[in-house]
Amino acid sequence: MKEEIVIAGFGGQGVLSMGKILAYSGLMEDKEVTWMPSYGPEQRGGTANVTVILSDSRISSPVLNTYDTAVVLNQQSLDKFESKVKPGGVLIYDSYGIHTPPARTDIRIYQIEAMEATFELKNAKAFNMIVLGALLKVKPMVSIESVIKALKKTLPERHHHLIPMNEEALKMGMSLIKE
Amino acid sequence: MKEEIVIAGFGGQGVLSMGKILAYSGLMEDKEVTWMPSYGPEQRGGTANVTVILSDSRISSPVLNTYDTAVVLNQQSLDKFESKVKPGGVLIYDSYGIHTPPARTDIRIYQIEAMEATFELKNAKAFNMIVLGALLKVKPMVSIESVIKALKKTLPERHHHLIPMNEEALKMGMSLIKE
Amino acid sequence: MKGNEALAHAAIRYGADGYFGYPITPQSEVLEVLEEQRPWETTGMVVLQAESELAAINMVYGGAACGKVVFTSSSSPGISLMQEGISYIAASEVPALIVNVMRGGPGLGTIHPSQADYFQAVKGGGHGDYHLIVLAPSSVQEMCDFMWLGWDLAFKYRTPAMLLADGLVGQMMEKVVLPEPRPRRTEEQVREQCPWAINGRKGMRPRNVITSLELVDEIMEQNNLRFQRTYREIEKNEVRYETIDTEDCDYLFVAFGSMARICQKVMEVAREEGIKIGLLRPITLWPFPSQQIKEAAKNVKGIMVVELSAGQMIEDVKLAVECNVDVKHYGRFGGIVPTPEEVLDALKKQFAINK
Amino acid sequence: MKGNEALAHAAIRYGADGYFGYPITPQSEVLEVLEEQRPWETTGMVVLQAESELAAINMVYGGAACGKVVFTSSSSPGISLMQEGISYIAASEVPALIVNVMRGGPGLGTIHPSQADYFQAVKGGGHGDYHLIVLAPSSVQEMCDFMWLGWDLAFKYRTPAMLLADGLVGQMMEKVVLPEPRPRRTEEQVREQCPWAINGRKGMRPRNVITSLELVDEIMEQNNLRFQRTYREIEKNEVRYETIDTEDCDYLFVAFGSMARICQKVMEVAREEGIKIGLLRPITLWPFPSQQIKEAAKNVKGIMVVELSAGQMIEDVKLAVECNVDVKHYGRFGGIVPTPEEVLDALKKQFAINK
Amino acid sequence: MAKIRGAVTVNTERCKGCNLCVVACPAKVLSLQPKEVNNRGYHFAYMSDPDKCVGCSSCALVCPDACIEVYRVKVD
Amino acid sequence: MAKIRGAVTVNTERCKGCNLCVVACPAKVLSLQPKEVNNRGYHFAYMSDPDKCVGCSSCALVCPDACIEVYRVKVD
Amino acid sequence: MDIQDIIKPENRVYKKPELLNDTHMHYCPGCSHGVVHKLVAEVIEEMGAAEIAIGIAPVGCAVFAYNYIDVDWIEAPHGRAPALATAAKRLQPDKLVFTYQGDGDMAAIGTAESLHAANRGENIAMIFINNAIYGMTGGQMAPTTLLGMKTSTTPYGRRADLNGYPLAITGLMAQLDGTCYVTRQSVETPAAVRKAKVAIRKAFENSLQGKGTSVVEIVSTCNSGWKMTPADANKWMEENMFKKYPIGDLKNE
Amino acid sequence: MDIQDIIKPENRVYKKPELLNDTHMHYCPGCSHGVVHKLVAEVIEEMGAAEIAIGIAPVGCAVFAYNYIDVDWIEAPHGRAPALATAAKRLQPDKLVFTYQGDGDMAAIGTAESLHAANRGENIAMIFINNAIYGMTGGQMAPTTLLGMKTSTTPYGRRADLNGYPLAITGLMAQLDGTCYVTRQSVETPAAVRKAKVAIRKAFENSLQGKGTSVVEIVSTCNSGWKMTPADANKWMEENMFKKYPIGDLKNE
Ligand SMILES: Cc1ncc(C[n+]2csc(CCOP(=O)(O)OP(=O)(O)O)c2C)c(N)n1
Ligand SMILES: Cc1ncc(C[n+]2csc(CCOP(=O)(O)OP(=O)(O)O)c2C)c(N)n1
Ligand code: SF4
Ligand code: SF4
Ligand code: SF4
Ligand code: SF4
Ligand code: SF4
Ligand code: SF4
Ligand SMILES: [Mg+2]
Ligand SMILES: [Mg+2]
Repeated sequence: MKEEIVIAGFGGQGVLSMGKILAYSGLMEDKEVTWMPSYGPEQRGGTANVTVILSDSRISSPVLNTYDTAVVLNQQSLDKFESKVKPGGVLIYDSYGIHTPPARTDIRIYQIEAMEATFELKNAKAFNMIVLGALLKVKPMVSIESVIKALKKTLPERHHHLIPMNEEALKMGMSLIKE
Repeated sequence: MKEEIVIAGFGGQGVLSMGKILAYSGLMEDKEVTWMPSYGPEQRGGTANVTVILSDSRISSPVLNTYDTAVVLNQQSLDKFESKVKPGGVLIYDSYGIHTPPARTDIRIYQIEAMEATFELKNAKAFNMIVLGALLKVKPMVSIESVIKALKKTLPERHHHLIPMNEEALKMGMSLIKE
Repeated sequence: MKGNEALAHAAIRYGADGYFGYPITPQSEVLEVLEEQRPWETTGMVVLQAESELAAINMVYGGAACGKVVFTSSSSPGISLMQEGISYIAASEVPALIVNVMRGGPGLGTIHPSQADYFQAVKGGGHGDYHLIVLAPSSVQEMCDFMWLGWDLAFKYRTPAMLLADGLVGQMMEKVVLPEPRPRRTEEQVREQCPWAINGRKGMRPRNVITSLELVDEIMEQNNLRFQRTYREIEKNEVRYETIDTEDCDYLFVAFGSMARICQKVMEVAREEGIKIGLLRPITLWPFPSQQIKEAAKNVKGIMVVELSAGQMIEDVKLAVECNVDVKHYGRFGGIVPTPEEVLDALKKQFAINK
Repeated sequence: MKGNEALAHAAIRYGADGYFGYPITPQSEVLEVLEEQRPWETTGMVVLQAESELAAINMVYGGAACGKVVFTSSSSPGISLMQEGISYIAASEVPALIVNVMRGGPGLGTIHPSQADYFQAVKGGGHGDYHLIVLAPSSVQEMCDFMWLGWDLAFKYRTPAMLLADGLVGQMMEKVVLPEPRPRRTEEQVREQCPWAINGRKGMRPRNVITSLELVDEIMEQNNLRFQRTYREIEKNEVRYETIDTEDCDYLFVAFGSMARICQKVMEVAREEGIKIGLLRPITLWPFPSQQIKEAAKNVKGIMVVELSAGQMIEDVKLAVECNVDVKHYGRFGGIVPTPEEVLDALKKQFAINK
Repeated sequence: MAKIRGAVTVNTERCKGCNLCVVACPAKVLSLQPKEVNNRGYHFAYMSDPDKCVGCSSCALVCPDACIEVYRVKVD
Repeated sequence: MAKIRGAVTVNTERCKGCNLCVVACPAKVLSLQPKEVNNRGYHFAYMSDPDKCVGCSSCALVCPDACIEVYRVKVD
Repeated sequence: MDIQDIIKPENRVYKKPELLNDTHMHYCPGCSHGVVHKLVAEVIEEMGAAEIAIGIAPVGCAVFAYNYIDVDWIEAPHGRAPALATAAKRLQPDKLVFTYQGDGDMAAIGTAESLHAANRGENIAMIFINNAIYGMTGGQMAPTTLLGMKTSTTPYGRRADLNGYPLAITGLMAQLDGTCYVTRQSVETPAAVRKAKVAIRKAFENSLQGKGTSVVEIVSTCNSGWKMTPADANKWMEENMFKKYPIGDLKNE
Repeated sequence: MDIQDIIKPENRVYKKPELLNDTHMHYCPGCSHGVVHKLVAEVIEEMGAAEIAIGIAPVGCAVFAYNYIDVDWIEAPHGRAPALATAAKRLQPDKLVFTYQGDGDMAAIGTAESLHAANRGENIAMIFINNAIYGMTGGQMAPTTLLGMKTSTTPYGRRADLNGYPLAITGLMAQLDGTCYVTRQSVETPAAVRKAKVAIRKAFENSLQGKGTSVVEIVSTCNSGWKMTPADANKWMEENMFKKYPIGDLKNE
């Protein structure tokens, strides 16, 4: 098993930490993982993306130019990564602020209204967990349990009370996703 | 014509400027010249030496390890350079403070009591001109006129009144030198 | 764990005595993680944010002269500022570790990955005849392991070593097994293992002096000859490299650090297309695995050196193979990391492979 | 006139706009002579003793960005401190001249002559892929002439150039013919010849910016590609070298700067003994006269590279001759300059010449 | 009695929704858009209570992005 | 009345003839050798008027090369 | 009266200076850098000095100043802006030369260059943004970081024994013979903004008049680095920063 | 009473400290460096601190200090002694760590390192030889060179407009929170030598007691660079240097 994923969006959307939790979840299942962010000051305000690879065997390159799955959270990212999904691969996008939806026909395209959901929840922090839930629904590359374990490992003790909220958000994402 | 000379002594003895005047004198006669000092903080208090080459044709290396003529003004310099005079070459030394005089028999050795002379003149500054005079007596590689011309060129205007004194010293050196 | 983080943890566990550094992207996490970990409360390790890279490298010099296990980390422009200090450390024969998480240059450039400081690291960016032992990690695990190796070698030969990483390995996260922590050396142990160290004339032993100055040219030359003997010794003993699929390959990649990772991906793809490529990854960039490359190159049709630079290591590869093989270069630079596909295309084009 | 003096006078006569430097042996005379000459009262040239080499190179950077004819001079450790600045100057594509009167290293070393900063100068002591045009004078006359040439080239290609001299050429005195003085360029001329220069938006022209930063990797790569194109151009047009007695020689010396002078003496002696040695003296160390060396090496039995270092230029010579000739090295270091006899002995030994 | 009336325009694409103008306005004229965002995703400022504006320029002075133009008229 | 008598020794090889001790001595005890020099060529200091020395150490304190040892006795 | 009747060119009393161009500034929302950029642009515009102005940009968040203010710029290596400015001004004495530097740039790596340019009395103006943190690199401690203040390299608060003391570098510069004007200002209120502008104008005029070095410190916020909203950051600054860095002239000759 | 009766071990009241070894010092005749070396050796000897003393030598005429004073030494790159000292002391808090630096080393190239070490309050002592010139390299202008003073790089006298102003760096250091003791002394008279020694002792004790940074400036002569006899140089110093660099404590906490 090997999954090559890119997650991309605005700097403030929690793109990198979503990738991090996904990678840690892989670790919990004893997979080989790499997590490679785009980094630098452009993150502030600008766009950010992260490549996560989960695999059963040693991973060679942590950077790629085609992906099994792309999760894109704004128009710029959609424009940039739509073409880089491997034929037969998956593209998940948040529809908020998207004016030109994806058009490829050789890949599976899913839409999620995670941003809208956070407005309703009045909880901007839940956003990336909703998206992650959606991703795992489409591609169950790791189990929800592993994600919870990963959260426990990465969140500082004092934030552990937030875990149930995160679990909620994951589930919400799973239910919101649509093709 | 080519003359390869080394002049060596204590830092304060005017070794470098003596070499400089010799080199300039060569220039006055349209010769090719190089002047290469040992340099650095060791000059203060320590010993200094300078290699001067006068030639009718292009000069290759400005550093040498054997010389046509060596002018040595203290014991250390004598110890260092005696062996580096080419067979048949010339060694001139000031006897002040010399406890082991030169012993080679395959070179021409001259002695000058320039230091003593400066004590009498009560003019320490004349020292190097006396020595230069001695050198030119033994090896008239440049004319006295050229030396005077060189002095005029190198001394700042305000010191030009010292030139006659220097001329005196040169002549004194020519008369003091002995084999 | 990120590469930069792994490095910080590896240092604490090695029993490092001190870190001195100045923030610069993409390696500020090293200092940040150390400050966050507060090793001064556990192992007693000193962590200090210096006022500049110049100060940092000279703190490292001071600490190294005291026989302490010290290091600094920076990225390209900051490393350039350290060149005088590095030359002094080499000339003083004290062990120290310098980490360069390279970014794209020249100048302020970009903060993205690069390998264009290869020359600076292996030929000597500072003045004079000296060498650094240069280790090039290509995974987060190696970011950790080579800290230990770097110090071991630095102390063994009393010479500075450099970890030459890049933004990619520094920022990337992957699995890493951290070594068991070791205690810091006591003053007694330092006195025993580093009798040259500056730690006071305890028992009125003769004074120790660490200096790089020698105005007597004859002695200075002797010093230099001693450095050169050490370098020959290191060349003999410490060459490290990794080979993958070199036994039956038609083409050979020579690549280090993160580029070697990307080359591996290329090789996977290429084998599927029936092109057999091997990889020789120099781990020590100095001493360079010249002999090993010459060996590996024996039966190949061509070598492609892949670097995140305009072509630097290629010179050493050419010198290594002594003109017996055709050596080509592929590089991207300015912070751009080539994709595997791109590298494969370049190989096909350069060696006119039609598959 | 001393080499260092000649250099100062050459600068004034070129119409230089500014000198910025910090004292260090063996080149402090450059600043001293300039201060003594007071060009600010005649040509208007600015002469400033900076607080450090770091400040000096950055003043040069500032002045160069203004399209001015500026330079600095220093010696090995001071040049190491300038590496970040030099990389910035190269990356910003501004013309500037840097003089390194080398002394023996590494570290504080000695103040006596050395050529061990060859790698630093030609491979890039700073970070990133850049090159300096490196000129190696071997006489006082060339100390003077190459100042002019250096600036001419620097302005032609908008790139920094370096005069790589050593303590010997710097301290030596010999005859020199100074060029006729030229006036400094007026602001009008600067605006015309250097439209990129930072001198205010006169007539509200679009703003000029001199920067080495580019966070968009694609553009940064384009910048780097442009640098590389310039470098290829320079390699094509600006290789300079001198050959002596290469037509009929059995052995070839490759040596630069003051070592080339000493080799000439060796050749004189050797011819007397019936050993025919030729000399190829690279004048531009970068671009390196590889083609010319390959050519000159065609009929020789061996090449000896003679350097005041442990062996640096020899790598470029080996790359140049592509393994067609046996290339040996002879070097002294730490401030020691070999005597002609010694070099000849080394040649005889290395190539088993029995005469 | 002469009364001062003011108004401001906000360059909504330049605005980063930092809220400093909102805080600085002595007349509480300004607010950030609660939901609407500009192309960069920012909730930009607008005159939520335009009639109160006296054209004092406080908002404009503190705006880090120079998004605000201020207009002022004397109304008799 | 108890009188203080002093004396100094000069390490003549270490001495550089800087004259500072000569100037510093309140009793004008010291001078530089007018003609004799040490192995480094320096006219070293010596007690030219030894009887006047009161052992005050002034000379020794200012000597940059620590050449001077000072001795002092009370004489009844 | 309708809003649209007010918004007419003839009624305009405040607008973006022309010299601050339309490029989107990369600064975080609410960052003090933006305000100071605006003031610099306004002053140059009002002085009619765009044709002779030369800015030296730092390495720090203001590294891209050259993209926003439409005058000639050189982007200096980290800390070395005063050295570049020295040369630019000495070689072109009729120009208005100013540096724009952060506290890391000015008071850490650039300490020597800042103090020596000021001590030589270079006829330049230095705009010094003291936000007590390294904004650009992600919020590390600066020399000016207050004791107790949390940054990414003092995650438990700055401690004098471990990290040294906050450095009021303008206090030192005011004592140098080469400076003619050293002042500390801020830009968190409309009144403060007005005063800061006057100070910048004075500094720029000094440069042209050859009076010596002028330093305008702007005590600033970095809300990102401080992890506060912009408004909270302003308040925190007034309550905490002003104690160590009191507003006002330190030297005015 | 005969001289030989006086010169007996039991009558000896002054001798070269043991820690100042027998190596011939390379300093010019009459150089202040020698006197200060002697004092440093005496103080360490009297404190019984030879087993814990670590000196950091500069680049400057005192570069060879390590050959003369018999304690452990590191020879720092030009200007960087305070950085080395910082590490040496932090890594070995029980040691007596001091730097010995000239004015070029301390106040020109090393400005940043000196000020920042002092500002951090490193528990080190800095001995600062201010002879207003670069002795080692042949008499160039130093930051501390007086206006009007001739050096090889100000052959017509230092001018403020061309060369900047003399920099009293200890004045700045006294204002930093990290320094506990900053004093200016000299060694041209027996009385001055005695006071300088007391100051050095205090600085060294501060280092051991962890009180912060101590700076002992010794206003000195460089008769070679000044082109005067040693005695004339002392007089010139008193008449000219003391005006700009008045003797006394600048800070004593
Ligand atoms: C030589 C060098 N060292 C370090 C850096 C990394 N760096 C970039 S900006 C910066 C500090 C920025 O802080 P400051 O000067 O306070 O400016 P701010 O961003 O806060 O406005 C640092 C350390 C660099 N680019 N170059
Ligand atoms: C990086 C570097 N720059 C310059 C020098 C040359 N240099 C050696 S000592 C010195 C200055 C010495 O002056 P100072 O510090 O005042 O000490 P002094 O000799 O007067 O005691 C200089 C510039 C050097 N060795 N290294
Ligand atoms: S101050 Fe400016 S940027 Fe901030 S919210 Fe108001 S208009 Fe927008
Ligand atoms: S001009 Fe004054 S009243 Fe009007 S919105 Fe701005 S701050 Fe408020
Ligand atoms: S001890 Fe006093 S009296 Fe005696 S020689 Fe020395 S200074 Fe003169
Ligand atoms: S002070 Fe010392 S060195 Fe100078 S003359 Fe007197 S004894 Fe000799
Ligand atoms: S990081 Fe701080 S200084 Fe930089 S732009 Fe953001 S708020 Fe401003
Ligand atoms: S040059 Fe000056 S400082 Fe150096 S030893 Fe001589 S007198 Fe002393
Ligand atoms: Mg800041
Ligand atoms: Mg000095």
